[in-house]
Amino acid sequence: METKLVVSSSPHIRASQSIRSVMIDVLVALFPAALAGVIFFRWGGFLTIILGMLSAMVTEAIILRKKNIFGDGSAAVTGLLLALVLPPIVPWWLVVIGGAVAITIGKHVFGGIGNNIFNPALTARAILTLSWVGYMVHWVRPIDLATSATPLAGASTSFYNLFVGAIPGSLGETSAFALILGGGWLLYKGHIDWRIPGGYIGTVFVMGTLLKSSGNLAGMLSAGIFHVLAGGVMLGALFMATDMVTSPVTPRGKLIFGIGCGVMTMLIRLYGVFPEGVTFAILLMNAVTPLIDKLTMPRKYGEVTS
Amino acid sequence: MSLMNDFSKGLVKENPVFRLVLGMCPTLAVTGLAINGLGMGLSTTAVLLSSNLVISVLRKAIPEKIRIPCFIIIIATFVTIVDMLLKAYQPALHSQLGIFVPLIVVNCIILGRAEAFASKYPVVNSMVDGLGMGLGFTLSLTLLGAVRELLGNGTIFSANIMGAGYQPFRIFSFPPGAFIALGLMMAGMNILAKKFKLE
Amino acid sequence: MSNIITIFFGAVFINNFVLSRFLGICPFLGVSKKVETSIGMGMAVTFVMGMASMVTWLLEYYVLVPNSLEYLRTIVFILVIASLVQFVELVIRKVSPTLYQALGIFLPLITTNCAVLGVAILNIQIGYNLFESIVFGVAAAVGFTLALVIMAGIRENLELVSIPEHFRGVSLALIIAGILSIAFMGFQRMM
Amino acid sequence: MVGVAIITLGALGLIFGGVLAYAAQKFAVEIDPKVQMVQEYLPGANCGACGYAGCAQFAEEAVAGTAPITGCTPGGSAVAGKIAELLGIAAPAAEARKVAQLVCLGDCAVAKEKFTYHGVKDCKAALMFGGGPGACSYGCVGQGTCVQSCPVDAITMSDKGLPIIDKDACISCEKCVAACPRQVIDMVNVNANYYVRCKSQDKGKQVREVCALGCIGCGICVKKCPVDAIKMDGNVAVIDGNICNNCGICAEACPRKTIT
Amino acid sequence: MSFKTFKGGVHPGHFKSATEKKPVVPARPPTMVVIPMAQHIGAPCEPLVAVGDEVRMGQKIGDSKGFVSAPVHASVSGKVVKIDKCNHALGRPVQAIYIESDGLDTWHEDVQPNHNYNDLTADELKKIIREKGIVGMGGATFPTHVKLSPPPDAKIDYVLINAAECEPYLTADHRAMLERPDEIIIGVQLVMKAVNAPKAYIGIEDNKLDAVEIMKKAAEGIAGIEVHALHTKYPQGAEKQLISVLTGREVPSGGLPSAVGCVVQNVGTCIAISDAVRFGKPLIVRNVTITGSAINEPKNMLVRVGTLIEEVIEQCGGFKPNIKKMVLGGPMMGLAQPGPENLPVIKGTSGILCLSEDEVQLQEIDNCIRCGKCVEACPVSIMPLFIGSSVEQGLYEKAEAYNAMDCIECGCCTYICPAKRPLVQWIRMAKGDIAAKRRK
Repeated sequence: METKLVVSSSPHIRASQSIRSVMIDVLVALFPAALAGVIFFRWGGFLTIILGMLSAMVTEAIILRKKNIFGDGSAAVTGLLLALVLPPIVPWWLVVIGGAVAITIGKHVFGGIGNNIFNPALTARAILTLSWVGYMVHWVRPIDLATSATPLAGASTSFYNLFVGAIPGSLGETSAFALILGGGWLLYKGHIDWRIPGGYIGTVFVMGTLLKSSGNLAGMLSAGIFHVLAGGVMLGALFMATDMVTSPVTPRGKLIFGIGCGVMTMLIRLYGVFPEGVTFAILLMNAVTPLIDKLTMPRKYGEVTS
Repeated sequence: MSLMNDFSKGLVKENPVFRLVLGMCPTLAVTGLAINGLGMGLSTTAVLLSSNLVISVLRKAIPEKIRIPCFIIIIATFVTIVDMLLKAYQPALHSQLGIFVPLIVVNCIILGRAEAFASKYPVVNSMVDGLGMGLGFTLSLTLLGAVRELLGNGTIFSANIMGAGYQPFRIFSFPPGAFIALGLMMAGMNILAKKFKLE
Repeated sequence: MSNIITIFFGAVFINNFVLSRFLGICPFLGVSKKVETSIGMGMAVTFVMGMASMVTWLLEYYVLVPNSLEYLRTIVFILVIASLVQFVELVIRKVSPTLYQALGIFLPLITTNCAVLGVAILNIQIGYNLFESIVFGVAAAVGFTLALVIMAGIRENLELVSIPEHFRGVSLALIIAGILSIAFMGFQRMM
Repeated sequence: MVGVAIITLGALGLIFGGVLAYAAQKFAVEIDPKVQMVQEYLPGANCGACGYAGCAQFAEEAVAGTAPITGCTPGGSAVAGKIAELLGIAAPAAEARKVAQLVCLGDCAVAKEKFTYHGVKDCKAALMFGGGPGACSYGCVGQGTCVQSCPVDAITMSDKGLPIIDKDACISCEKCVAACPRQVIDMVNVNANYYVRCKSQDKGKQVREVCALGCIGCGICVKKCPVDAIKMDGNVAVIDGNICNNCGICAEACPRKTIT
Repeated sequence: MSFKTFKGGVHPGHFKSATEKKPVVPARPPTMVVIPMAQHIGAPCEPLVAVGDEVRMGQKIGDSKGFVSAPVHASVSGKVVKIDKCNHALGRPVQAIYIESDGLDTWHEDVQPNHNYNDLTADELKKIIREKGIVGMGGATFPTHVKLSPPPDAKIDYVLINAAECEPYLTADHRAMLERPDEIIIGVQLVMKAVNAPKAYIGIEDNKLDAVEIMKKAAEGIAGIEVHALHTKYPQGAEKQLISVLTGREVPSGGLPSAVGCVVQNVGTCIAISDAVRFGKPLIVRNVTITGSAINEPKNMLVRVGTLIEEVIEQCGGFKPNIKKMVLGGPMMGLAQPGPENLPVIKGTSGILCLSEDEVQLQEIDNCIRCGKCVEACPVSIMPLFIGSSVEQGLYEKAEAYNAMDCIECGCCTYICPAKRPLVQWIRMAKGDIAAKRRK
């Protein structure tokens, strides 16, 4: 016979999904949030997004010595996520350093995609925050870009603004609406499991409601909703905590992980020195992910539970 | 030749920090500034040198069975002396180093060298070994301190290097930065070691 | 009572012994390869640090201070800790071989663990009373155990992947510890 | 003042020493003398750098053979040497260094393939399918199991699918020899220049069919060798490295260019 | 009626349209057959004939004393020309009897119809099933009489008939149901009798509703037999999964179906049982689906055991030039072959897939991104990603701790993996290594 046949282990057909296609889906899902960021925060936001993605992709291309800077798309996702958690107006060099740090320390010291323990974008954000705290808490109002405090730090605002995103905050985390749109798409595509965002948002809501020290039921409920919509919970719950690489793989583990993130976030918000705790909460839960996986190994088929 | 070897191995080939991974606690804790690293390194060197000297002198007199407790007492004595000296003559440095001065006593390098070297070799070799190891330790700490100070503060030994416009990479002044900087430097050392076939 | 809680959580999370005070790094890097081992190590450390806190406190205030011998603190403490650990090791090796397998084998490692001497000296420097000292000692050890177990879990997972050659081992462990340390900063001033 | 210090320290020392001495007798446990000996050699710093729970456990594991004798970093090579001596693990012999050498020339340009293998890069895994993709059932599988087995990264894969062994980097551990499922890696004298680079026991005709460079067992080299260093082992020639004088006549004589 | 489904599983494309409408056609009688001595799981047979012997169709030509074994029979009449190795679907060459056909197909005298087969006892039935060399025809080729002999203390409540044909591409069972429903029902009744089971469920996936209808009609009025349409999902036809779908019972880890009172048989096997018991015919022919985008004329064929695959392919118009892979069995669990040469159809050959380059998708292996899709897809609730990575790093003990031995090798994890990691192959390596260690 003229052509040599290929022999390999079964199965002989594969689903069409690849890492690249998953990453493209995530980029699509992040598009509404990025768009909202650009609409609210203008050119600054646009530049930050472009710089973040470019920096991450170029760094990865250099490390992997590849010419195609898009590659499997994971660096683009990391860069975009990083840009979305940065304040709208930051110096350009900070974004570039952030992208490089995310890809190197967040990912490639572990051996590249899939091996990292911590979410690269959040690792970079935390490092940037600790290094240049002045820039990293410089919040501005949407549209007119005047300096202002975030709702979490006490600025008052309406639920409508919180939902749409017309509030001071990080570039991509203000618009709950845009984030839910993207998160829904990912859920529909099956790339994320409801347990992580469900556990996360649910816990934040419950703790926000119950730990409100005074007031009637309506006041308590609105406090819960406020904590869900304000700050980075939505972005964190739908896109950061659900990062496949750094979250548990077991169904029970995912729920525990989501709840853990929620508890940590609320503890830091209510009792800690930082007004926002999403970054630290998710990094902490990333760290215990291997332990969660170990403890929630599924009951193997046919095994009798005693 | 042998003496030279005893001396130099501590500097590079068996560098206590980068090759043997010993004495990590003070290495990480006090290297926020190059000067602190230097101070810590020299204090440790002093203790190492004196304890190696005394142990080598007494190596035939100390009973085999209780040698470890004896070593610990000898080391602890010198640590206490160094502690007092620092407090008297370098109070600023002493307060910067804080609890890590008395903790020199549990630095694995010192006990390790006492047991592995000083208790078996003559006085001169032991002292040279102690000096080499100590200086290797000092060098590593100062280097790490300089890197962290430069990145985290823009200065080395308080001399401004990076210019006024530098926005310091603050994290390297904080505890997490200590871990990350040392981790990255260690990887760098691995690359160098491979290149120069030190394995 | 709230004071005790503050001391406890402070030592476990906010000023974690390993991640922000840099005490006990050697065993943290050395004995964090398996989760089970690290739990055993952690329990042994907890036991020893509680005991050591108590004994050194008593020595400080009943032997050293009355005789104005504070300058002998380092020598006396290290002696006491070394003897204590060795004594405990001898006893459990004889009394319970199973317990020895679980905890005892870690005891020698603890002698030169700077966390133990560190906690003893810190107790005196901060000026805790006897009960507070013991709580602080135990809490510091719990914090150490927490960091150790998390690290072990991470390293077990990393066994399954190919780490770049130059980062293998201590180098990557340190970087992970750094990011862990960042994450723990979220607890800052939470009390 | 000094007196008090001395008395206090002395008293404490006495008390602790006494208690420990008593305890050591009271709670004595039998230990393997070998373990104790190893423990004596170790620095006793209990630093944990070896990854074990202190010097005692390292000593036990080293005697049991589960810990590498070089595991103690503070002790360095001196301690490792002593442990080796005690445990009777001989240091590498003084005779000429042996290095690993691939004895197959069947790269993808030379040897025929029955099919293309796709899957886990591991020779044993590839062999599970119809005896491997190669048409020769003696040759190198080319999936790089030896590359992975090498502890010092001395083996790399050529772009033609054969492993290349760096003689200078080889530490003679023989791990690759054990790992190779086809036994096409031999330990050879580092100074030997010529070997028969084929292990095929197939008949000449079969060898010709599947490989351009395989030994066909013609025996010409045996006849030509001036020092009688070459023998036939079944259908393949073998050069005895102890007799060979590196004259190279066999390499010139070989009609298949199997000897290099 | 809606049944509960099993946990995990995947939904690969069906790819059945090429052959599902094509009736089964008998293959041209072969001029020579190659009958391997090992066509089943268990001890291989010893030849009962020598070179030069004349044999008749249906004559027993190989047998073994092992209990877990089944004899083999001549599928043509003619002369034994040689006894030599031939290629085998499992990859290792095995001993085989080469018979040159005389073209007459005269039956051997052992092949006698059994007119009062309804009076046979359970033990007599099992004896016939063994003698006629019947094995599981779904692909696993486990000797059927062994399956029908559960431990004495096990009470069998259900006979479950696997008519799911959950493997993509294959349509041999589907056609059998459409064309020979009554024989299947008789086979089912015989199995029920052999194991003394009161009930039988026939499970058919709902992508074959025409078969559901026909089988329901055939089973009408027969006590104890029910036909169920099942939600289409792979691997429905795996024994343990089929049991949990149809009865809700879960086979213990490492246990057999009889532990939960079930016996599972394939539809093809039922036809073979019916043939054997009623007409005395041994298992020498079977339905084979020849399909895939690299074959010129996809077909369902009735092929004699021992026919060379080369000949079968030729009768289907030969390969297209874009052929990249030839698989015996379905695409999820079948075995890829180096080529059709000297490779006979055996009792377990349910299909011959000829796949083109587009279908086989030979991608590079990427790092695991821990997406967890394999954990979701795994029908036996193990974590393929960790086993795979453990084996990749050579940590076989770890693989064992992650329950590698429970894997049923259905291929769901590898199918779904976005990083294209060969998880099943790694798990198989782990199983081989662990089994070798346990034997020591």
